[in-house]
Amino acid sequence: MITAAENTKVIVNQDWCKKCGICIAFCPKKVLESDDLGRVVVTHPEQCIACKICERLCPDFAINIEVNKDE
Amino acid sequence: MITAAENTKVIVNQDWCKKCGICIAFCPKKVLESDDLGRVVVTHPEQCIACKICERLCPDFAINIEVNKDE
Amino acid sequence: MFSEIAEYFRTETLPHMWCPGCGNGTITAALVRAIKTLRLDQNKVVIVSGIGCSSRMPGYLDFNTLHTTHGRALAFATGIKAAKPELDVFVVMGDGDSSAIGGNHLIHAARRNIDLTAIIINNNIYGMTGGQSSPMTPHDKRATTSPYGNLERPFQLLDLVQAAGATYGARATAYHNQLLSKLIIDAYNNPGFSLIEAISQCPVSYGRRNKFKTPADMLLWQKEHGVTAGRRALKDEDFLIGEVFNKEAPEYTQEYEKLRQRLKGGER
Amino acid sequence: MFSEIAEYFRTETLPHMWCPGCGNGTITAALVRAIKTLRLDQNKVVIVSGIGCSSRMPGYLDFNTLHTTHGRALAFATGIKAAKPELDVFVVMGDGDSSAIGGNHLIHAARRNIDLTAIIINNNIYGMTGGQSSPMTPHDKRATTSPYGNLERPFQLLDLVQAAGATYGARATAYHNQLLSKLIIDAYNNPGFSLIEAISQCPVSYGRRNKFKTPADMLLWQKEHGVTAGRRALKDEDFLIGEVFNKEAPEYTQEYEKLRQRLKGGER
Amino acid sequence: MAKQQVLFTGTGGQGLILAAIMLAEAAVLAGKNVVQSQSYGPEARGGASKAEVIISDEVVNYPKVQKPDVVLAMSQEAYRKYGFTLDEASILIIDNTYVQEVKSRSKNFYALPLTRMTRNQLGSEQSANVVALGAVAALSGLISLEEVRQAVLQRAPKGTGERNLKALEIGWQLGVEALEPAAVKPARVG
Amino acid sequence: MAKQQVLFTGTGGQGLILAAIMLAEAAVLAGKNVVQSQSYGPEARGGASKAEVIISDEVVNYPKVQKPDVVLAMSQEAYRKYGFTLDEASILIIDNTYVQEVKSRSKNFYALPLTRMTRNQLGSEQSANVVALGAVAALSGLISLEEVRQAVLQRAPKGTGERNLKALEIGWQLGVEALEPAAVKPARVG
Amino acid sequence: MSKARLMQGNEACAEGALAAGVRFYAGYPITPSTEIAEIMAEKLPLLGGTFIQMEDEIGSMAAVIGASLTGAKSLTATSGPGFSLKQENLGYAIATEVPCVVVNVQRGGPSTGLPTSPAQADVMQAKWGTHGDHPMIALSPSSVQECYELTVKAFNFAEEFRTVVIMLMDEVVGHLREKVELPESLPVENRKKPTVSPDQYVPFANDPSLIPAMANFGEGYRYHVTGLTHGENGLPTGKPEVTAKFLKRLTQKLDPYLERIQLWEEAYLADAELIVLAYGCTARPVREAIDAARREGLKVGLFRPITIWPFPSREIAKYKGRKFLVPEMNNGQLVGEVERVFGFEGVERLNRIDGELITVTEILEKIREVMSHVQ
Amino acid sequence: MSKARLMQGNEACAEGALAAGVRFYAGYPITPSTEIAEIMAEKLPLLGGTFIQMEDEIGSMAAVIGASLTGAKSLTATSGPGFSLKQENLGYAIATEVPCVVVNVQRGGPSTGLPTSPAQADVMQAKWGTHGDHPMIALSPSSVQECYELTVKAFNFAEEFRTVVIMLMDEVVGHLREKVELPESLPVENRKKPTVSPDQYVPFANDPSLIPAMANFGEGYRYHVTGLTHGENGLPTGKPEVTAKFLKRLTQKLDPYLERIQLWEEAYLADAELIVLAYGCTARPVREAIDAARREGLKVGLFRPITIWPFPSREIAKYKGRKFLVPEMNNGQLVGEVERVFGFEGVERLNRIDGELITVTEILEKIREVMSHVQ
Ligand SMILES: Cc1ncc(C[n+]2csc(CCOP(=O)(O)OP(=O)(O)O)c2C)c(N)n1
Ligand SMILES: Cc1ncc(C[n+]2csc(CCOP(=O)(O)OP(=O)(O)O)c2C)c(N)n1
Ligand code: SF4
Ligand code: SF4
Ligand code: SF4
Ligand code: SF4
Ligand code: SF4
Ligand code: SF4
Ligand SMILES: [Mg+2]
Ligand SMILES: [Mg+2]
Repeated sequence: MITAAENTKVIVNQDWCKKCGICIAFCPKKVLESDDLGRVVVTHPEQCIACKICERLCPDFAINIEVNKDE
Repeated sequence: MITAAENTKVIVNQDWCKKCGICIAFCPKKVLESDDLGRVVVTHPEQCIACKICERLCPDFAINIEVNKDE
Repeated sequence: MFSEIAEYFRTETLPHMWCPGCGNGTITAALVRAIKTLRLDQNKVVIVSGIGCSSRMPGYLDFNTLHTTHGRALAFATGIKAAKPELDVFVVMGDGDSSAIGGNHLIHAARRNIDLTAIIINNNIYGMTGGQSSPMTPHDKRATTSPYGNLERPFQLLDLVQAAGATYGARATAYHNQLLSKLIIDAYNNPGFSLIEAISQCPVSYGRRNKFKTPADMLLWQKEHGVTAGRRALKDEDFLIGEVFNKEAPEYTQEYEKLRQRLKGGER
Repeated sequence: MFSEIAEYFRTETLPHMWCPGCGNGTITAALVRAIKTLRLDQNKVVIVSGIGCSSRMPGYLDFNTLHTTHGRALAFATGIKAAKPELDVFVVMGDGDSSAIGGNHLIHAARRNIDLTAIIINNNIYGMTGGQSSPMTPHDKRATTSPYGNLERPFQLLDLVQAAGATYGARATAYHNQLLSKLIIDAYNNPGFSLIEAISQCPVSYGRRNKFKTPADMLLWQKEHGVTAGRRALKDEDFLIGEVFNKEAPEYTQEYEKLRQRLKGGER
Repeated sequence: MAKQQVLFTGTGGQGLILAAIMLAEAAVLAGKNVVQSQSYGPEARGGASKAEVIISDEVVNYPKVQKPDVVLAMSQEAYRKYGFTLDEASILIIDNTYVQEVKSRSKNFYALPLTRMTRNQLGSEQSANVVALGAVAALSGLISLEEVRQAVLQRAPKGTGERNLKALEIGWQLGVEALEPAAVKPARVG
Repeated sequence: MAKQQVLFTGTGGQGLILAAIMLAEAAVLAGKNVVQSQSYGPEARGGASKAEVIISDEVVNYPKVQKPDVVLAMSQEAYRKYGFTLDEASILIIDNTYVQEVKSRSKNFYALPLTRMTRNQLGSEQSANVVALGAVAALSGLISLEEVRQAVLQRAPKGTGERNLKALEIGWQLGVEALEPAAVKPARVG
Repeated sequence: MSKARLMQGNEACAEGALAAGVRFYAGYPITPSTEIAEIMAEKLPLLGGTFIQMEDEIGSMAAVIGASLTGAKSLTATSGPGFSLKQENLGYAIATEVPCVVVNVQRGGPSTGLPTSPAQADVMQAKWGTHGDHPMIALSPSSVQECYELTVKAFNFAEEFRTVVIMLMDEVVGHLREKVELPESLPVENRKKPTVSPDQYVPFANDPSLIPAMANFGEGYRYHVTGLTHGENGLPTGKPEVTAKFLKRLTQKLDPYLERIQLWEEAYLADAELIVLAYGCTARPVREAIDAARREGLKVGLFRPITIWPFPSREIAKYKGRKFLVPEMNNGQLVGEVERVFGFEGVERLNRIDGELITVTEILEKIREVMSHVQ
Repeated sequence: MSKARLMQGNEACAEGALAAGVRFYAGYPITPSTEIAEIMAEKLPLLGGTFIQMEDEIGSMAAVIGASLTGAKSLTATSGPGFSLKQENLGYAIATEVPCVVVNVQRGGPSTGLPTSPAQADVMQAKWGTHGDHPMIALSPSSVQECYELTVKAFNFAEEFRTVVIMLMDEVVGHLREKVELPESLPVENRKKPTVSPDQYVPFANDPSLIPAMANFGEGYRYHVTGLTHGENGLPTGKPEVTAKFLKRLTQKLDPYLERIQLWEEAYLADAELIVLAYGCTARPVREAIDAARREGLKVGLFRPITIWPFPSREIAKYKGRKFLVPEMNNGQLVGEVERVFGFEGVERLNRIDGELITVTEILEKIREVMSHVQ
């Protein structure tokens, strides 16, 4: 199981994100939160387990989980 | 079982009959035959058992079996 | 038959236009006998059809009759029944009419389970236009548009409407015409969408091309291959006759009437 | 996802037109991942759709793409596949598109068992036109044309196409999107007509009217009610996910090719 | 050759259209201009049937028979419609198997047992159309027997060539006999 | 009253069409002639959204806004399209929750925290449209508060009347405050 | 007059239908007509009527005809693509003389085109969309108030003349909200019912009125209805004499009533050197442009056909010698009917097909240009 | 010239399609067009092509478009009711510029009408049957020979101009058997393929020819096809500027080619005081009537449009001042196009709608009547 936060980068494309809240609701590790305008903010990147639930569920292709495998 | 030929009348409406031959083929008692122009002729009325197979199968409503019940 | 004719036919239209030996007449007679047995009020009976040889039937019958466009009979009938549910609506269609161009209306009438009694006269061919293959033409059989034998598989019509939501389905043939009358009566009594597949013979556009020498040969085929459920195992060309399914489900016009009543009661 | 986007999307078209939280995007991604796994030649892939929100999908994707008329996608696709069987044809339709106006093409594509991979994005509503009931709207649910709750019953789509002759049927959801990708792969590999019902959420035209507060609530509903066969008994709103049927039957374009070969051999 | 207009009339199922096509084909083989047409009942169904052939050395524009030169009537109804009022200058050929009531006529009238003859000689009514064609060809003198033979062979359904050639001979023979002065049919039928 | 042309602009889902309808309804209550229209994206879907209201004592023929007297912009994109080039004689109201880059303007400019205020005071963004309506009504001086109140009540979805009235007050208040000389907003935003 | 309300064009159309006594609606959603269906879905069951959403537009048209045969006044509404699909059954309704009203809220075409933008591009289709010769009535409202009033008229015409009446709206009037003042009541016509006994009833009689009485299904008059050419008794026939009589009556049945059917509005025609002929949404900017032109001293008038079909050619013919300008949100359609009266010369066009309403300025400029050529 | 054969009009149409290189047929049977399908069912698989009988006419039209997109020359044939059903997808083919040929063998209408009788009643429908503005080519043969030759032309036009071409036949020419002499070969056109690389390809380019090159699906040029208004890249747009450009090119794309597209036959026009304009089956008796009239010394000429749409108005306009007579097997359809050129006056009609061909005598009498009024 991947847990190392250093290996993982959570990228949110704000231009495409429509603030639907799905990624926030389904992230099992509460990595993501909403700011006061509803925008997705990666508040706890270190908790990300790279499960990619957010990426796969995002209807707007606005999240990318980058896992650096070499590290 | 009705067998009495006197009680039964086989009527063919030649105006409607299209000479398809169905009645002749299915009459169990060979009551009907075809003349040399293909017309249906009631050749053996006395053998009719009033089963009405001919009447029900005739696509042209051209046969009527009349059974005189009082007799 | 002469008395039924006087009572239920527009006699001035006879003899009818169907070819010698065509099953349409036999099936018409079976329907009329069923209506007679049911003692329906002629003024309340509506007979709707599409376009095809078989769909010429309503023109000969003395009811409220409607000969519509190709494939659309059930949609017209839906309008009739939904607007005036007290009418007894029978819908007569050809196999092409109902399952090719009209396939969508068929599955939707079934889904709504609207109280129509539908009879599909299945002669396995487009009769009226001279013998093109229909979605009911058996695999490998010849038609003018299947000159090398039909590559496609036919629908299992009763399975299809059952899957779509119909509540009554049955099958008979021109040969088994007394059974047909009985099934029409049962179908009428089912409060929902009922379909009867009436297997028929088209000697001119189908028989000739498929090695049936006479109309009687085609009726014989029906006699031999139509099997009552449980009587014996089905093989090659055999098919079931009799009731095939009979279920319960809410009927469309009744549900709509309940809604009207509900709204009258002030509910929303 | 960013790499799939660069490879398989027309990036200039993004962001897409779908509403916040709409399942269409998620399902698009699942399809693209399946195609990627299959390593299909992009130049040989055709994606055909009808009209509806979901049917906008092909416009975003970098294949041969065809956005047709409402309900007719399968008929266009049939022409494509019949004329050039070496193409890999995927057909994306909405529930209204495929089962209301397009119902006839659906059952006929199934009957012919033509090798198309069809995906119906079922959001239980007409999304594009603002929330009218579709033949897949559950009984009693609200839509703008069912203001008092839907009186009709929905189709069981997979049962319907199976009865019509399809050889592969499966169901997944936007939530179960990895399963969805897997099923699309299996469907593609079935040499015949394959249908996948992809349950989706339309928060704007369906959710709002039916007590779903957020898009996430709708995904949660999918998660809770989508049941793998044998996992547990189905109750009220539950539905099966995974492969539902998988059969064998002659495929249309192969049969046609056999005919061509037969004729070449001089046979008739 | 002046324009020759031929009508084949009877009921659906008698194969009159095919006979007309064969005649037209023969005319093409003879190097003529020709048009052939027909009237149908509802969509493709039977009832009354009429097929027309116009043969000419000139271009034929109007495709329908305006004034027939030859009429074949193979049913009572067809006779009533097309034969009854026919000008005596035109040739009228009836199949007296079916047409049994006729008005008397002083010339150009031939009552032949076309269907009966077919049934007797060929075992069934099939090919009565070609028997009729033979008679029409012989009586009208439009086309040579050889060309009609070739046309029949070209247009006969697969496997029926032989039978139809035989039928053609029978009809031609009937026609030729009818033409012989000894057998001035009109008088006999009157 | 001369013809008054009002534009509500923003993105789909913000409820601007409803706000425009409410304004139009209020105008009817005030005895005016009014037309209200809108532009849509594909079929019924979102993206940019524009609703128009024209209020007049005369008959209104041309139904589209030709030269707006009042523009509300609730998104950056909408501002770019309709606010950026707006004549300074016309009133421009922006929701500075979303419109964050603006060109300086010397008059008739009001940058108000419409959505932010809605969220703060009503708990969610819902009803930001009615807050905006309140501000537009107050700033444009087209219709009295009472008529707008009544219109909001008539057009608010079932069960949302109270909330929307509250929203209206908030917006109206924002507008009135913005009008007060002490708060010459344009200068502040520049 | 009842009190003023704000109403949308589609809503006004629906309310007009209800005022006319509609009791059946079958439809299939399509932008920009859907609101009509939605209102019907809500209101019809409250009034004892029936709303049904059919599987497609073909089925909708069929159901409407079926319902009308039972006596229910029946409505369907659609837009371009759906209107194309309805054509076969629309022709059936005309051929079988079953009254019904079909609304087409026009949007940008061809094909799926611009679903949410206005157009007037189905004008010729409304007349010629179905195969075969047939009569046709089509009405074109240019305000919300008129959507209401013309829908009542549409039902009246449909019932009185036993035919299909098309309400040819456009996205502008359909989606516009406007102040309306609905009349307390408008005259409502119902189909002429047979006065004879069932055995005397001739359902498609060559009545001198050209409009035979119509019995409803289920009321004791049993007759046959078919889309095949038929005799007076309704039974199919291929006989040329009977066919000719039937088709003559059918295609000419509106002729005696043209004066009542052909509606139009006119303004400033007496001295107009240029007549602007405009209808539907386009008439709105035209009115403003004409006022402006008049202020400039240009002698311009307005002819607004409200009845688009049958086109009021005879009325137009009176203005021989005047110039005509026909602005349309299409590539030039109804302009052809003006040309048919006078020929190409002297008939000008102004067309816009990008989904945007023609502006007052565009029309005014065109007026100035045309007038500058008038000696 | 190959040797003479007896051939039916429908057969000649099918053979013409084969000569043009047709490789795909999708259809649904309907009298009087069915023979075309039947011949295709027999011959296409022999040639490596595909025949498919679809579930209805809508699906047939769709399949034809799909097949054409893969590069196969594609045909469908139908008659009135089916033609009505095809209208929506026919508009789609035009809007997406996918070449195909649609045959309509006209029969008596409206509705089911007279299925086995001829008519010319879908002439206006051929132009206006689908919603929205669109270009249209329709050809009308009046002999069996022409059925063959025009079908080849129809495919050439369809391919060259990327559009739908309608073969507007009628039951008379469709079912007529006639002596024909088929040419050994006729020129055959194929669609213009892109010459640039896929990444340079602009599928709906505003090419100066107005006809963009067309790539086939599966050949490496991946692009998007939609019935929504679209930009040069094929992607949907609602932008008025882009829409306007697209619709302008689409609706005007035939204009530069009118001289080649508009075909007609003329006879005795030089001194004709009366010009009889006739097409399709009606031109046949007209030719005989004109010959007879000339023999009577009447100065009558023939103008037979072979291309019905776009109607050759400019050619007609040359005959200003002459009288026109337009006999049609309908209630007056194409006559409207002559009227559009000159106005009502001086344009006479002769109509028959009972399913029977107009006779030579009827036409001759009408000619005499009209000529008696010519001073
Ligand atoms: C829209 C339309 N398409 C096609 C036709 C032509 N057509 C008439 S009947 C028919 C099929 C008849 O077959 P079926 O429904 O099986 O009836 P049958 O004649 O065999 O009784 C067809 C294709 C038509 N009339 N209308
Ligand atoms: C012939 C036709 N009828 C109706 C429409 C209007 N229309 C567009 S999309 C749609 C339904 C969309 O519902 P669905 O297929 O479920 O797709 P969704 O938008 O939900 O993805 C309708 C009715 C149309 N474009 N064409
Ligand atoms: S799921 Fe995607 S669109 Fe939705 S909030 Fe998260 S990043 Fe944004
Ligand atoms: S990958 Fe998983 S853990 Fe990481 S942010 Fe996404 S949902 Fe949360
Ligand atoms: S079954 Fe009827 S139609 Fe056939 S031969 Fe017998 S009587 Fe005549
Ligand atoms: S009733 Fe029976 S026995 Fe008598 S003639 Fe008919 S079939 Fe024969
Ligand atoms: S063609 Fe076939 S179905 Fe039609 S009437 Fe003749 S036998 Fe019956
Ligand atoms: S309306 Fe529904 S289906 Fe359409 S884009 Fe919006 S959420 Fe998705
Ligand atoms: Mg059949
Ligand atoms: Mg949907």
